[in-house]
Amino acid sequence: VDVTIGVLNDRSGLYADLAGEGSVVATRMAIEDFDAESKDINVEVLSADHQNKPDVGSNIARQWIDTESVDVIVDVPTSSVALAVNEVVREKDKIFLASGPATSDLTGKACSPNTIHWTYDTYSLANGTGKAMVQEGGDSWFFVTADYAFGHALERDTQAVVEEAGGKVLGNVRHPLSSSDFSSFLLQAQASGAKVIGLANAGGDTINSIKQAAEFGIVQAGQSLAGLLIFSTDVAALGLETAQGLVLTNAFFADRNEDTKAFAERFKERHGKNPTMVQAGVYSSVLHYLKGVEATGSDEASKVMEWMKANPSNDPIFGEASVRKDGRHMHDMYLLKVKSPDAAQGEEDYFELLATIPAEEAFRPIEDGECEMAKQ
Amino acid sequence: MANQVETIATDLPREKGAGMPRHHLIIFVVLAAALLVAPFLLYPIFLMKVLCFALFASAFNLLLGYGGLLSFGHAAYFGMASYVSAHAAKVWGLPPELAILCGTAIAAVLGLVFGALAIRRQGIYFAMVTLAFAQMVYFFSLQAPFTGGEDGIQAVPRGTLFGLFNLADPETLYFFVLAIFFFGILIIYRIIHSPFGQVLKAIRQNEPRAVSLGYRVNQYKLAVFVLSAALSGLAGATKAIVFQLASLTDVYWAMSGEVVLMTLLGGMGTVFGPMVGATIIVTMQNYLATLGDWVTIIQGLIFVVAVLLFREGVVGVLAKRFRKPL
Amino acid sequence: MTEAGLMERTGDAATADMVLKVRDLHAWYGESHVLHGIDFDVREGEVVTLLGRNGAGKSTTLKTIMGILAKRKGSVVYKGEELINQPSRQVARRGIAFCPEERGIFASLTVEENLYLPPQVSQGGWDVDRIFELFPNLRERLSSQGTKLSGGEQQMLAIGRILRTGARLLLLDEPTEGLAPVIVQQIGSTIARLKQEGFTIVLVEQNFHFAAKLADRHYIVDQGRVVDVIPGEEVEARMEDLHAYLGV
Amino acid sequence: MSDSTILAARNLTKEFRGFFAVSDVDLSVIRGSIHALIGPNGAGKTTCFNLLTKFLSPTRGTITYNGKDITSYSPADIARLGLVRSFQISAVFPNMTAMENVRIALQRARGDSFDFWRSDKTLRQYDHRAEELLHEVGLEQFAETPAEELSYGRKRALEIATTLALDPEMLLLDEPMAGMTQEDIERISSLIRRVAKDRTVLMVEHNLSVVSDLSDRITVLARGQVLAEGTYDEVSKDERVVEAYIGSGHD
Amino acid sequence: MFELIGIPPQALFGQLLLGLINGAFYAVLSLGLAVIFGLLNIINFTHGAQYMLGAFVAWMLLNYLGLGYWWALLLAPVIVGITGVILERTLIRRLYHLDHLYGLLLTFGLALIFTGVFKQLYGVSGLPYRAPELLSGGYNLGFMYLPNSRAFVILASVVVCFGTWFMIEKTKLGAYLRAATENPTLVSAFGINVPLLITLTYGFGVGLAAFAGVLAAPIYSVNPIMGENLIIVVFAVVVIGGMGSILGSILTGFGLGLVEGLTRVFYPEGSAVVVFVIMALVLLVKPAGLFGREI
Ligand SMILES: Nc1ncnc2c1ncn2[C@@H]1O[C@H](COP(=O)(O)OP(=O)(O)OP(=O)(O)O)[C@@H](O)[C@H]1O
Ligand SMILES: Nc1ncnc2c1ncn2[C@@H]1O[C@H](COP(=O)(O)OP(=O)(O)OP(=O)(O)O)[C@@H](O)[C@H]1O
Ligand SMILES: [Mg+2]
Ligand SMILES: [Mg+2]
Repeated sequence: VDVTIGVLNDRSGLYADLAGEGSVVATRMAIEDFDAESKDINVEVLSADHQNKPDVGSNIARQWIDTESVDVIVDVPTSSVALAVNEVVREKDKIFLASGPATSDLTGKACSPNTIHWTYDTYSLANGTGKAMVQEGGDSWFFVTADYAFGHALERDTQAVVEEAGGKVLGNVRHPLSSSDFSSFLLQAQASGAKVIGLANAGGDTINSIKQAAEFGIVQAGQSLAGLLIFSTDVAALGLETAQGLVLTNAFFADRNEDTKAFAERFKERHGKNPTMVQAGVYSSVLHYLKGVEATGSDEASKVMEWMKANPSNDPIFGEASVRKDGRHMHDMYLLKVKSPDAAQGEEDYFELLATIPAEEAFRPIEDGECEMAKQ
Repeated sequence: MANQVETIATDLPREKGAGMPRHHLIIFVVLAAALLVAPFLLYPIFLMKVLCFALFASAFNLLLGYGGLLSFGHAAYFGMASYVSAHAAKVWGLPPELAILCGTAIAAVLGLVFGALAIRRQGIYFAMVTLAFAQMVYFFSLQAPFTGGEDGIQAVPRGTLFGLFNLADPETLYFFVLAIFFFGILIIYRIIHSPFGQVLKAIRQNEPRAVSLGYRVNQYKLAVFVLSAALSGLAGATKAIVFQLASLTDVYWAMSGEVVLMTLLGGMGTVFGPMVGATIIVTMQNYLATLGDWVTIIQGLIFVVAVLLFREGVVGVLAKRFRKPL
Repeated sequence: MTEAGLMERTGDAATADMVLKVRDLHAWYGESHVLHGIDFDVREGEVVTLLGRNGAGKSTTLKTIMGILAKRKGSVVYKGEELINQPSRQVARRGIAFCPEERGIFASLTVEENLYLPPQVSQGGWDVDRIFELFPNLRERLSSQGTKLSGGEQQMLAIGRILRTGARLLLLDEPTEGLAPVIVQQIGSTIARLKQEGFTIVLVEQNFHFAAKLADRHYIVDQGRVVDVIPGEEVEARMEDLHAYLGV
Repeated sequence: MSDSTILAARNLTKEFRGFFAVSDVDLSVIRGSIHALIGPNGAGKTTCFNLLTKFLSPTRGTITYNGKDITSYSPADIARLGLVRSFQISAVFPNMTAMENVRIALQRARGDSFDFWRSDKTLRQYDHRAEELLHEVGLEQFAETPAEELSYGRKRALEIATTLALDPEMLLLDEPMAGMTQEDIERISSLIRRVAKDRTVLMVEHNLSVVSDLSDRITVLARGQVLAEGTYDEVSKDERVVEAYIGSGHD
Repeated sequence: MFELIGIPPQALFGQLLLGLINGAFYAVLSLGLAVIFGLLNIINFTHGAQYMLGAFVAWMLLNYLGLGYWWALLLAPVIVGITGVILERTLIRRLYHLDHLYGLLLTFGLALIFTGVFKQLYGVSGLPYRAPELLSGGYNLGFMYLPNSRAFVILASVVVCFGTWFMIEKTKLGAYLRAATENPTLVSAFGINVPLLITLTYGFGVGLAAFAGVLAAPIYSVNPIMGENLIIVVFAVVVIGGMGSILGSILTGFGLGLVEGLTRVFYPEGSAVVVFVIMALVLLVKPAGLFGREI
């Protein structure tokens, strides 16, 4: 069988470090580990930059499918682009393995029989971090939210979790995307007197918020920061000095067990850095897909998809896990805390595990998702 | 140093006697023939993208190259039209031709309002006023609920043209877009080579003199502004139907910049330049997308080289070489 | 005109005292060849004019001497030094100053700044009081924006400006254009005075009556060539020729 | 003000940040005459022109043209009334040929200049008239030359042809002879005399022989005010005028 | 104590102070842009990238050579300025006689190249840069905690802005520069070395951008895309001030920081667009900006 995998992600913008070329590396590793050649599956990998623009992304997806006979598109680390690609893939009846995007709409309103949302989503992030913070006593919140749909969704999901856990939300401030100065917003958060400042933003915005919070001594003054979407690359950019003590939820971290450690090491050999959860997720999703192709002996979307949902995935990243009817890949999530510089051993030792959140708890219950497929 | 765009215009004096010169006619015929067979050789969606941007750049060039007005906010008309036509097709369920008409009309209205304010300013200040308005439109698009924020309006139905032709078929869609493209280009061509076009040329070259001859220059500037905005809207509205998506990209300032680049790269103030420029840039974006970071670097290099070596744009250089306006 | 012919007419007394020798000067605007071999000489302390119809190449000659036209060929010798390949700032530093026909007043500078702009290239320039004496209008408007001056005032400023620099060879392109008759007279006497003070002047003029009183020699320029030389004292006698050349 | 007055200004004043370039000027131009405005440099002549054609707004004062108050008109509308000006620094459309320059003016007079849907072939109807006008100013062999490439004097001639193309009722010429050779001056002088037969001309000029030769009436401005008014003979004998403007040496 | 639309005056002071600090960045950046535009007529779109370069050079000096913030403040502008001089000599020089558009296009292309190369080398997540000992910590002003590193920005910016203004508006050098912008040929014909003058000016303007970059390094992260979004706002500041007006760009820079600060309190979503609203309003009322000379 000939299969073509298209790795579509940000290769030059905000998310280039957490996905980018690393996701292509992860894809190739999956193909090698699966040993496609000996199984007579001929795999070709394409990659492109969607520049975080939905029109660019959907265009590439369409063209790949029409002219390069791409069977499966992986990664796509921007919610808006992922939603657009989701539509194209559904229309053309191919497969979309979404490791990069956050929006839980992919298994909600926009869910599609052709899509699996692989690594994480806004609900699981909000749920992990939100609940944990409230339980530790952080029961009053103030949100610093990026003023766009993704930020709003993250804020909304977290607010629900916080309130359900018995906390309350004192207010929020919405900042324009890609601001460079957060001091004003942070000061407003400080003035609110909330115990927790929830950062419902991503990438550079999160990094700058945390950095500037340290500068203004907000954490020393007694408030905690909750980064709702933080990747290991962000921690690297901040440096442990600034990031220490930050609590976050993640689907993957290198030191979890021997398997993950070994994988991270191999990845690092090729890419120079530890994998992020998105890149690790790409590996996992491609591996499971290839198994499906092998098992069904076909590259037809519906057959492979059926197999993937019917059989558990098993890999060094997530161990044993499954794909739910609505396209949610179900695996454990981890509540992590950033180590202090003294506690860190080695260059990329960032995280201390606070808690493991079991899959069933980590992700949104299927019935809450407004997904048509779930109702059948 | 000249404040006007005049300095670089390839305003070669026209041949004696007006009307469409023979070589233009030949180029148009060849172009039409090539575009008719093209979808059988090249990926039609890609071709449609080229056509939409070629129309957009030509509309922009009408204002810059022939009106002498550098707008740095043309994304507003292109993008707003694409939102409106996407919304009309998806939410109101209008057929594609009406959806596109709605988009074009909105662009014309926006052009009228913004143009009326902006044309009172000169040179770089004009550019900045248009940029400011465009940024406001961008902000509106980001905040207004109907645009879907950064997700945009997705899954826009292509619908059935005049209730007869199903545009879901890429070939039918292609010929529809091609017809719109030619319609737009011929309008632009006619405007340029009309009595009105002559007056524009005069105003661009020496405004006080035109005033002293009794021309109410602001009316001419506004007219060309509105025409340019409406045609840009036509391009944007069509794009939304073709790609079934209207998004923030189309109203962002970078889009305004891109159309300037296309026009200059192809040759501003030439009939065929903007089309060539749009083709080059769209092709580049399409085929370099796999290169990641290198795309920006390569793009940057191309701009630098283009500015240093073919300042009049590809077509401008050719026009000079053959001593014929192209 | 051949070099020999030219020499004969200017009186080849001693080429040594020629401060400026222009030979076979060619110049181009882009592709268009405008000067086709200009020859003329100026002695120290002389006033010579370049006369000719519109478009003959008079202004271009001055610009070429100044090194302003990028594409030029031939020879310009000033005080024994070849200048043809020097950039214009070096030409200026040798003590040659140029007053362009479009005046070249700077809009972003005040009148005062315009006046003080050109650096002094040698001793002996006029001081500003003397300039104000000649052009009292300027004193009143010192703090205005340069281009807000009336056309004639701009002309005064342009002339005043180069008198300050101490340049000894002045290239004046239509200095009386657009000036009131009184001022024209003043400029006439100024040029006469400058001449007495030993300045050397090359004057381009349309106003022949004005030029005739001042010049030692008139070079007639036509289509980028010097076609004739008329010494000042022969003007009366050769009025016919002049008519033919200039339509005076 | 009598019927014979075509253009009249009352108390015309222009102040630039405290500097009065024109102050309280009264001016009336008689229909069919050639009226010259002279005065030392900086006297306010160009400013007066700019005020009369509304390229500048007067600080004070009224302007009437053919009995109509035009003080609040826009410059384009004034031109449309038939009061057309030229500029002191020559003003042509540089990248258009001489022919096209003239045609632009003809086109305005005919009023089809907004037709963006028609071919510019329709403009050929003006070619004949344009050629005539170019011939009148001696530019016939430059019809196809871009205006930019004309020498200074020829640009001025072209400007006059363009102005005439509008068939104005009254012309305002700002130093039409500046920078011209004697030959050209004579040609343009006779041209002005010819066109002035059924028109009114107001002109600024420093060339006194032209002024004395052409003008019926002269207003002398100095420091923004009217210094004297009358025929050339009257004015040129006025001592103040001689001192401020003409000077002693003039023949 | 009274409240202003729900904000206690104490908090408002804090916000205004923060606005002023941002304004200090705008002022230095727009000053550089205005110097280059005013004197070279080039719309330097590379300015954002050069600001980024300043921050990166500071980072490199620290990480490769062990030279800290204070050295960087001195050296980075010089180093980046020299790269500017090279660009001017080799590329930008060829465009002076052309329309603004071409300069804009060329510098835009250069900005793409710089940003692309740094992304390729360092990724986009950004690199940490620590403030020097002297500037870490801060003062508690009562109504807010003011980090020293930010307070220093205001000081540095005021000094640099005033110095530049003085040099250009009040010295002969400035007059040469302004004249050379208008008519370089004639200024050369007066005996002035115009090309050198222009090169140095460009280098100086670029140096200002780099200086702002160094100031930014410890406050924001050192990131290849840090200048990308800033450039257009800074450009708007220059326009509001009046293109080429040195004083205009300085005052507008500070003023706009304040206005933006207030917007962040009362309508935070709008803080990115407020500059454009102001620009449109100003230009509609004052055709050439607040301090510009009307054409
Ligand atoms: N910038 C230019 N580009 C092309 N041709 C030019 C340019 N300037 C002048 N010319 C041409 O060069 C020739 C000589 O022009 P020049 O200005 O030297 O004439 P001139 O003798 O000074 O005339 P005038 O008395 O009208 O000033 C003319 O034919 C003119 O058309
Ligand atoms: N926009 C302006 N701002 C300030 N002052 C001005 C402006 N325009 C003209 N002036 C001043 O007004 C006075 C009159 O200028 P105007 O141009 O009318 O003179 P003019 O009589 O035409 O002189 P010329 O014969 O030299 O052309 C001059 O002193 C000039 O400096
Ligand atoms: Mg000349
Ligand atoms: Mg005047």
